[in-house]
Amino acid sequence: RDQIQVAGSSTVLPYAKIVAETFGETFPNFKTPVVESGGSSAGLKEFCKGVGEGTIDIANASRKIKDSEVEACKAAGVTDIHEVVIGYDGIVFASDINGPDFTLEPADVYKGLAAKVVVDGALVDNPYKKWSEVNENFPDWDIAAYIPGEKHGTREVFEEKVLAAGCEATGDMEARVAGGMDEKAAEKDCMAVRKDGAAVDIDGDYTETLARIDANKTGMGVFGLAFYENNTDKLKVATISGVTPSTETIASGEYPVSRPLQFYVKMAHIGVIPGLKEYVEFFLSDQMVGPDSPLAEYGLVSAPEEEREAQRSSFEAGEAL
Amino acid sequence: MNMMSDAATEKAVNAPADEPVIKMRGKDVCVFYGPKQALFDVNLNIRENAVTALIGPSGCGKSTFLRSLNRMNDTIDTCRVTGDITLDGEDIYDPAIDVVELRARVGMVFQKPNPFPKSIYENVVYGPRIHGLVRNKADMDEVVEKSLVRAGLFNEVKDRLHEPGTGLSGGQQQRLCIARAIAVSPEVILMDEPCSALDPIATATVEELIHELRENYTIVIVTHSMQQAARVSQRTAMFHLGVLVEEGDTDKIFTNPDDPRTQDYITGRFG
Amino acid sequence: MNMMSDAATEKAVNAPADEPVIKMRGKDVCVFYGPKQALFDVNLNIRENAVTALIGPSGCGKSTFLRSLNRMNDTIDTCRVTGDITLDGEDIYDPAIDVVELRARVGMVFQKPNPFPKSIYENVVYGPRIHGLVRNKADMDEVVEKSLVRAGLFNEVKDRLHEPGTGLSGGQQQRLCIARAIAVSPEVILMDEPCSALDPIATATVEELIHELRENYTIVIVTHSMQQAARVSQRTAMFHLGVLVEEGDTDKIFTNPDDPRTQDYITGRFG
Amino acid sequence: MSIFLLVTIVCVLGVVGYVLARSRVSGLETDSSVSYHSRPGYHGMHMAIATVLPALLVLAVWAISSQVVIGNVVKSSISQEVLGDSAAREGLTMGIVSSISRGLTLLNAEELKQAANGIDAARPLLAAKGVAIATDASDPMVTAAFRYNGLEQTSTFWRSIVVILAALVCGGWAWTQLGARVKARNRVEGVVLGLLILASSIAILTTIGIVLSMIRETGRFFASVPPLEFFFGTVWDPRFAAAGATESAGQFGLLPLLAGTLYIALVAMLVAVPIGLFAAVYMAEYAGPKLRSVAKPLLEVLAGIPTIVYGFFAVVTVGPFLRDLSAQISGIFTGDASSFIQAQSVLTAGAVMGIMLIPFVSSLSDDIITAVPRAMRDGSLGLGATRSETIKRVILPAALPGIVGALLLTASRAIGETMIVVLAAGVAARLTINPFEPMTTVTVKIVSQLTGDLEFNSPQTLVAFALGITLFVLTLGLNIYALYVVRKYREQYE
Amino acid sequence: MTDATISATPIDAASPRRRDIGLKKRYAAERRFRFYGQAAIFLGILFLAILLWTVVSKGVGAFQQTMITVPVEFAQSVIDPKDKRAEDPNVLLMANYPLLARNALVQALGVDPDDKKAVKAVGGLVSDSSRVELRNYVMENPDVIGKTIPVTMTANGLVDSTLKGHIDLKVPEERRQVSDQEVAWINQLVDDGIMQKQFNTGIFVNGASSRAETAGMGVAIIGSFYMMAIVLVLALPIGVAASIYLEEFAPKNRWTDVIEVNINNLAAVPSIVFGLLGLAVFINFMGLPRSASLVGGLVLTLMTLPTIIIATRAALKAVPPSIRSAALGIGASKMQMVFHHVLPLAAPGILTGTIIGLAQALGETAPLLLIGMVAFVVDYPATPMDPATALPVQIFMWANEAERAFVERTSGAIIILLLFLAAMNIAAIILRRKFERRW
Ligand SMILES: Nc1ncnc2c1ncn2[C@@H]1O[C@H](COP(=O)(O)OP(=O)(O)OP(=O)(O)O)[C@@H](O)[C@H]1O
Ligand SMILES: Nc1ncnc2c1ncn2[C@@H]1O[C@H](COP(=O)(O)OP(=O)(O)OP(=O)(O)O)[C@@H](O)[C@H]1O
Ligand SMILES: [Mg+2]
Ligand SMILES: [Mg+2]
Repeated sequence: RDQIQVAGSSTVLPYAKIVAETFGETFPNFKTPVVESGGSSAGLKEFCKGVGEGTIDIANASRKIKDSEVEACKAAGVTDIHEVVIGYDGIVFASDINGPDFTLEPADVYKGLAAKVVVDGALVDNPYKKWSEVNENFPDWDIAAYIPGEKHGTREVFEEKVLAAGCEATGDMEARVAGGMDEKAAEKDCMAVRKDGAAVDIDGDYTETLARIDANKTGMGVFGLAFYENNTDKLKVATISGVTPSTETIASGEYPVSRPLQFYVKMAHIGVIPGLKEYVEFFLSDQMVGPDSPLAEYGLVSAPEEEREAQRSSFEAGEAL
Repeated sequence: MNMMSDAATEKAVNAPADEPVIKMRGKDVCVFYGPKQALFDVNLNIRENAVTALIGPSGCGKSTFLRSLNRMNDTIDTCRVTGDITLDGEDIYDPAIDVVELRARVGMVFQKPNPFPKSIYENVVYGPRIHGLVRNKADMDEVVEKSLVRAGLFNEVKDRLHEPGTGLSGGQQQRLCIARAIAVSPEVILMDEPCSALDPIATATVEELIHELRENYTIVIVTHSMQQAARVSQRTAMFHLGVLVEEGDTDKIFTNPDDPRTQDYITGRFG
Repeated sequence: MNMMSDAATEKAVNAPADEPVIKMRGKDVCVFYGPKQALFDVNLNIRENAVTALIGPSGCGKSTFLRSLNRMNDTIDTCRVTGDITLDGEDIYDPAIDVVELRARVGMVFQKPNPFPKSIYENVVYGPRIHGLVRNKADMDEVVEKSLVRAGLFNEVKDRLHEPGTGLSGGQQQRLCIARAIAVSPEVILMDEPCSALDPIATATVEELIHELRENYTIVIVTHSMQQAARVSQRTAMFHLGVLVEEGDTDKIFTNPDDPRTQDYITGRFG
Repeated sequence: MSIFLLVTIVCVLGVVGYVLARSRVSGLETDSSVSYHSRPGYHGMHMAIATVLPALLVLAVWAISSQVVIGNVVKSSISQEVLGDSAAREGLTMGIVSSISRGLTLLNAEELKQAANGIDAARPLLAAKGVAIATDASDPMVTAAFRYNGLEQTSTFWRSIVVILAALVCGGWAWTQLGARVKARNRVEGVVLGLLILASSIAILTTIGIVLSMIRETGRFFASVPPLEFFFGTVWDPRFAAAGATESAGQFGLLPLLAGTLYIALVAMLVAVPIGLFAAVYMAEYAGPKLRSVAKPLLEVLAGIPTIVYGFFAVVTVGPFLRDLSAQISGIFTGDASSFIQAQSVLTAGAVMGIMLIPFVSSLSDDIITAVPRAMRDGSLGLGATRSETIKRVILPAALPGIVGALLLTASRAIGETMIVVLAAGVAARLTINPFEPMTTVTVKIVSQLTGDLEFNSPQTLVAFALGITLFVLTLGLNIYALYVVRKYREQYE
Repeated sequence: MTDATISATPIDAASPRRRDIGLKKRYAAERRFRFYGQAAIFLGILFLAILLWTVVSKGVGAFQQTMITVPVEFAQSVIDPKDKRAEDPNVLLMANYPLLARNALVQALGVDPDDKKAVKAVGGLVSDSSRVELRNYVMENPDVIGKTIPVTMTANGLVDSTLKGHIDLKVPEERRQVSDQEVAWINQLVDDGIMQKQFNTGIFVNGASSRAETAGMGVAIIGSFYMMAIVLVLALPIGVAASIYLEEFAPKNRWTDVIEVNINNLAAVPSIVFGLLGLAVFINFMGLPRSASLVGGLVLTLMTLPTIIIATRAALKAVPPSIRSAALGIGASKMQMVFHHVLPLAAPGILTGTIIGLAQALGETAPLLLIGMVAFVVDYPATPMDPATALPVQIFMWANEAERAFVERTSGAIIILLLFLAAMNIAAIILRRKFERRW
C-alpha cells in the first residue's frame, strides 16, 4: 500500500481533506491520502482492528478515545497509539441573518431546551413555548432549536458546557439535589433535552441544520464555528455570556463552548506506510494549523503556540497513549 | 335467405306465431380486423324464440359474427364493423345506442366457462345489481333462485350459494354462466361454443337447458359439432371463409343443403 | 387390441408384410395426475407404417396416452405412469433408457403450431444438429431440403429459408413443425390434434401430408374430428373417460363398431 | 508453484483433454457405424470437467486444511509465555507471526539471513518492504515465522504434485470412458445443473452471511441491555456516554422507531397506492398502446432515481412547500399564519417516499391486472357492465390477492428506505400520532448509531446491529406472508 | 339468401321494453373513474417533472466555471532562483507557483505591489489549484521559464459564486465573504476579458477536492464504472443461473420456497445491512482492502442479485410453454432446451432486469458508507483494488460541504448521475427493442 488511509469523524473530515490535498500537491512524490468519513466511532473501530496493510493508519476523532477503546485496540495488537490534537472546534448558536440579535446565557438555553425545569420550586416538564417566555429580551418566537443529534460529539459538548452550566446557574441543579436526586442523576437529568419537538435533533451535517433554518426563519441552530464562518451572509451568531465566538475568543478560552479535535496515529505504521510520518508532520506544521493557515481560515481554532510546539515534539518523541 | 325458404320452413319451426318474428337483422355486415376482412357482406336474420346455430370450419368468422351482435367486438381495438345490424328494428351501431344497454338486452355466454372468482350468489346477482334491477336482499334472493332454477342448477348448489363459483365442475360452471346471463333478463342470448370445454355428460345437460330456454329467449349458438347443431337448433347458418354460405331450417340444411360446400362440410369432406 | 381382432383386421391394413408389425405396445397403462387417475389400464398396440387415430370426447385421455408414448408426460411434475410401454420391444420407462434418445426416435407435433422464433432453416436443422446427424453445411442443406420436401413445404418457402418461421401462415407453420420433426428421422411421429388450429384448406394439405408420411413412419394422431380420423387413419382407437373403449380398423370402427359408446359417439349422440 | 499457476496448468490440461476427447470421438464416429450417445463436444466437455473439477476440489481442500494444520504445528512450537494465556492473545500472536512470515517472503536471501537474527533486525527490513509489524513482536515469533514459511514451502510443493496428479488421473479415467454408450451429455449436464444449484444457493448464503455478521454484536448488545427493555421500551434515548464515564445509561426502546417506521411507511403507501393503482388500472384497461409506451417508462424513471436525490428533493422543495401551504391554510382559517406542518415531518417523508414507490405499485399491479384472464372481462362486459364497473367489481377483486402481495413487497421497500427519511423526517425518535411532526425510523437509527461519534463497543453503537436483525426479521415476515398471499392467488386460476 | 328481399312478412319484434338501468349515473361514474386514472398518471409524471426541474434548475450552473486567463511571467527568480533544476528535479516540483499567479494578477489589475494586504487579496482570486496548474504547465514545457505567456487558471470558488450571482451583494460587506474591493476587481477582470466563464470540464475529470472550484467527479465516475463492471460480470451470470434453476429445474418443494422467500426478502432488506455484510465478510474475513471498488462491487452484486433473479424469472416465465415442448419433442435435453431456446427468448427481459438492477446499484449510497467508500479520494484508481468513491457518494459528500459553491455542484453532480441513469435506461430500451421477438 502506498497510500495513507485515514478514517473517522466527519467534523475533522474537512480539515483532514484540506491537509491531505495540500500534502498531495506539495509532495508530488506521495500519493494523496485517502480520508474516509463515517464517524469517530467507525473510524476508531477500524483503527483498532489490528496492525498491518489491511488496516487504517490514522483515525480522526472529534472526541477523546475512550479507555475501553484503548483496551480493545490493545487486544488486537494496536499498542502504540499516538494522539494529536489539531486544534479546537467552537460551537456557536446562530439564527437567521434577518432576525434579532441574541445574547444568550447558558441559563437561557437551559430553560429553553432542557427536558425538565424547576418552576416555582417544582420540577416539571419544560413549560416554555416561546423564547420570550424564557427571557423577556428575546423575540416572541416559538422555541425551535436545531441541535446536533445524539450521535454527534458536539452534542456531548453542548450538554456539558451549556445545559449543565445553565442548570447550575439557574439553581435548578441544587433544587434537583434537594429534591432527592443524587449528584450524578441530577447532572444527567439536567442534560436531558426536551423531546416535545421544540428541540430538533439533526443527525446530518451542519448543511442540514442550515437548510432547516432556511426553511424556518425563527429557528435557532447549533453550528461549528467553521461552518458559521462560511455562511456569515445567512446566519447571525449569538453571544454566549456576552462573548462573541471567534477563533480569537475561543483560543483565549473566553468563549466557553468549544472542544478539541484530534487524530490518532498507529505508530507501528510509521516508516512502513510511505509518507505517513511526513503527513503527520505536515499536519502539525504552522503552515497547516497555525493561526494564519488554511485550516484556521476554514474555521479551526488553532491551539496556542506552546501547545502546538508540544504536539510536535511529542510526535517526534513517538509518545504513545 | 329468401322469402321462400322462410315460408317453406315455417311449419318446421314450432313458433307460436304464424309469421316468424325477426329479432335481429344483419344486413351487409362486414367485419375487419385492422386491414384484414373477416366477414364479407353477411345478411342473416335471427328469429325470435328460436335457436339459431352458426356452423362452419375453424376461422370462418362464426365468433366474429356472434360478437358483432352485441358489440363485444368493440373491445378489440382493431375491429371495425360496417353494414347494419338491428335489434327490434333499431340499429345497434347507431351512436345514440348505448352499448351497455344493448349488452344488457343481448347477453353472452362464452366458450370457456368464466365465472367470476366470487361466490355463486354474487356471480348471479352481479348483473342485476349493476343494472339496478334489484333493490334489496329479498329481490336479490329471488333473482338468484329464479335464474339458477331456470339454468337447472339450483338443486345442485342451493346449499352452497356462498361458496366460490370457481369450485364447481365445468358443466356446472357453464350453467352458472348461463344463469348469470339470464339473471339480467336479456332478450337474446349469444353462446360461443358453450359446450366445447365440457365433458359429454355436462354437454348433454347444457343442451337440454338450451332447449328449455328457447321458449323465453332468442338464442344464437356457435358450435363446431354438427351433431350438436342438429340436436339443439331450429335454424342453421353455415359460414365459410367469412362468407355466409347458406342459411335455413336446420332439418333442411342437414338433409338437403343447397350449397355444395355445406354438403361437403356436413359430410365431413373438410373441417 | 387383442390378438383376434388384430388378426381379423390384418387384410384391411394395406401393409406389405403378412403379419402386421407392432411398433409400440401399451400394456395396462395407467396414468395419474397427482391423486387423479386419467387413464385406466389401457392396452393398445401401434402398428408400424400405419396411421393410428385416437378419438373420443374431450378430456377422455387421448392426449395423455399420446404423451406417455414419448414420455412428454415426464415434464409434468405430478404425472405418474404405470404399466408397460415398449418401443420395438424395449421398455421406454426403463431407467436405463435415455429420454432424449427416445424422443429423437418418437417425435411429436403439437396442436398449436409452435415453430421456434428462428429462421425456417434453423427450425429444421436444429434437431439434426443436436443429435449430431449433420456434420457440415452440405449435410445441413440436404437435410433441410429433404425434410421440407417431404413436408410438402419446400416449394412454398425455398426462397425465404432464412426468414423467420413464425412469419408463415398457420398451415405452413404446422407443416414446418412436421418437417422439423421428420428431420431427425424419427421412427414414430405423434400428432396431437395437428389440424385443430388450421383452416380447412391448410387442414387438407396436412392431411394429405400425413397420408404420404405413412409409408415411412409410424403415425399416431389425436383428433376430435371423426371425419378426419376416417380420412387419414387405418386404425382407430376410441377412448372414453380414460378407458380404451374399442380399437380396430378404421373402416370397421366407423361402420360397425362393437361398443355402443363408440356407436353413440360417431353418430353424434354425444361429444 | 503459486495457486494461480497451478490453476492455469490444470485448466490447460482441461483444454487439452477437451480437444483430444472431442477429436477422438468425432474420428470414431465417422469411420464406424456405432451410434454415439452424445455428441463429440459433450465427450470433450466431460473429459475437461473430469480433469479440472476434482483437481480444483483437491486444491481447495488442501489450501484450507494446510492453513489449519501448519498454523497448529507452528503454534505448538511456540512457548506458552510468548503465545500468551488467553485465546485472544494467542490469536494476536499468531497474527503477528503470519504477518512476519508474509513479509519474509518478500525478502531476498541476503536479507533473510539478516532477519533471522531476531525481531530488531527484521523489523526495519520488513518496514522497507511496506510490512507493518505490531510493536509487541518478539524474537521467538520471528523463529516461528521462519518455521511457518518452511512448512508452507513443503506444503506448496506437495500440493502442486497432488493436484496435477489428480488432474491426470481423473482425466485418464475419463479417457478410458470414451465410448459410444457413455452418457457424457448427461454427466456434463449434471455438472451444469450442480452449478445452477450453487448459483441459486447464493441467496441463502447471503442471508446466512447477513445474520452471522450481525448476530455476535447483537448478542453483545443484549448482554448489556435486556431484550425486554429493547423490544417493549417506549423511549429511545441512547444517551451519549460521557467521556471516561464507565456506565453508559440510556434507554433503547424500539417502539418509537418501529412506530415511526410503520407510520412513515403507511403515509408513503397512502400516497403511492392510490396513484400507483389508478395509474396501473388506467394503463392496463384504458390507455392506448401509445400512451402506455410513453407513460410506463416515464413512471418507471421514478423508480430509478437514487433515493438520495429524493431526500434532496424533500429538503429543498417538498418540505418548505408543505410548510408554507400549511401556513396559508391556517392563515385562512384562523387568521394566524403559523404553519402547523413542520418542514421535516412524517408527512414530508411519507409523501416523497410515496412518490418514489408509485412505479413499484403501478408496474407490479399492471402486470397482475393484465394477468387477469380476458374471459373475466368479457364475462362482465357481456352482461352489460361498463368498463369501470368491470374493473371495480370483477378485475380488482380477482387481482386483489396478487395486488396485496405486490403491496406487501412495496411496503417492505418503504420500511427499508433510509436516505429519504434521514433528510425528510429527521432523526427525532418520538411517539406521536400527528403526521405533521417529525418521527424517525429504524434504518435511520442504524445509520446514525453506526456513523456517529459514539464509543464503538458501547451499547449505543451495538444497538445498530440489534436494530438490523429486527428489521431483517420484520421484512422476512412480510415476505413470507406476501408469498403465502400470492400463492393463494395463483391457485385461483390454475 | 343473397336475393333476400325484405318484405313485410318476417316482421321485426315488438319495440323494446325499456328498462331503467341507471345509465346516466353509471356513465358519470365511468367518467370519474377514468379521470382518476388520468389524474394518477398525470400526477406521477408531474412529480417526475418537478423533481427533475428542481435538480436541473439548481445544477446547470455547475457546468460552467470561471477561469482567469492572464499573461504569466515564468520568472526564473521565482521558480528556480539557484538555477539547479538540471540536477534536482524537485526544484520544479516545489517552486512557489502561487506567487507567479499572484504577480500576474497584480499586474493585470494594476495593484500597487507594495500594498501587502491588497496583494494577498488579489492572490486569493485564483484558486489554490493554480499551484498544480502552473506546475504541470512548467513540467511539460520547461523552456517557458523566463518567458511571459498567457495561461488559463481556475478562479477561486468564491469568485465563481460571485460571478454567477450566488452571493447576495446586498448583505453588508463585513458579513459577506467577498469584499467590495474584490467585487470591483472581479468586474474589472471581466470587463478586460481576463475573467470568463467556460465549460467546466473539471467536474467530469477531477478527483475529489476540498475546493469547490476544482472538485470533480472523476474518481467517482471511474469507481462507479468499476463497480458496475463487477456487478455486471458477477450478478448477471449468477442471477441468470439461479433463475434458470429455480424456474426450469427446481422441484416445487419447501426448499425452493425457502430460496424464493429468501430472494424476495433480500430484495427488500435495507441496503445498509448489505454494508454490514460486506464489512464483515469481504473486508474482515477475506481481507480485501477498504475503500476499494472491488469490495463495493461485490456488495452491490449481492444487493442487485435478487432484483436480477426476480426479473429473469419473470422473463423465463413469459416464454411460452409451447417452445419448451417443441424442443423437448424433437429430443432436446432439458439443458439444451433452456440454453438453445428459452434463454435467448428471455434475453430482452433479462437485459431489462439487469439494467434496472445496475441502475439501482449505481444510485446506492448507504452500504458503501460502511466499507470505506465514502471517502476523500484524489488520485484516480488504477485498478478496482485501489481506493475510489462512487457517484452517489460524491453527491452525498458534496451535499455536506459547508462552502456555498458546493451547493450548485451537488445539483450538478446529481444531473451527471441522472444522465448516467438515463443513458442506461435508454440502452435498456434500445436493447429490448433490438432483441424483442414475437411469437
Ligand atoms: N382479434 C383478432 N384480431 C385479428 N384477427 C382476428 C381476431 N379474431 C379473429 N380474427 C380472425 O378473423 C377470422 C375469423 O375468426 P373467428 O374467431 O370469428 O373464427 P371462428 O369461426 O370463430 O373460428 P373457431 O371455430 O376457431 O372459433 C379468422 O381468420 C381469425 O384469424
Ligand atoms: N397437467 C394435468 N394435470 C392434471 N390433470 C390433467 C392434466 N392434463 C390433463 N389432465 C386431466 O386428465 C384427463 C385427460 O386429459 P387429456 O388432456 O388427456 O384429454 P384429451 O382427451 O386430450 O382432451 P381434449 O380433447 O380436450 O384435448 C382430463 O380429465 C384432464 O383434466
Ligand atoms: Mg370461435
Ligand atoms: Mg388433448
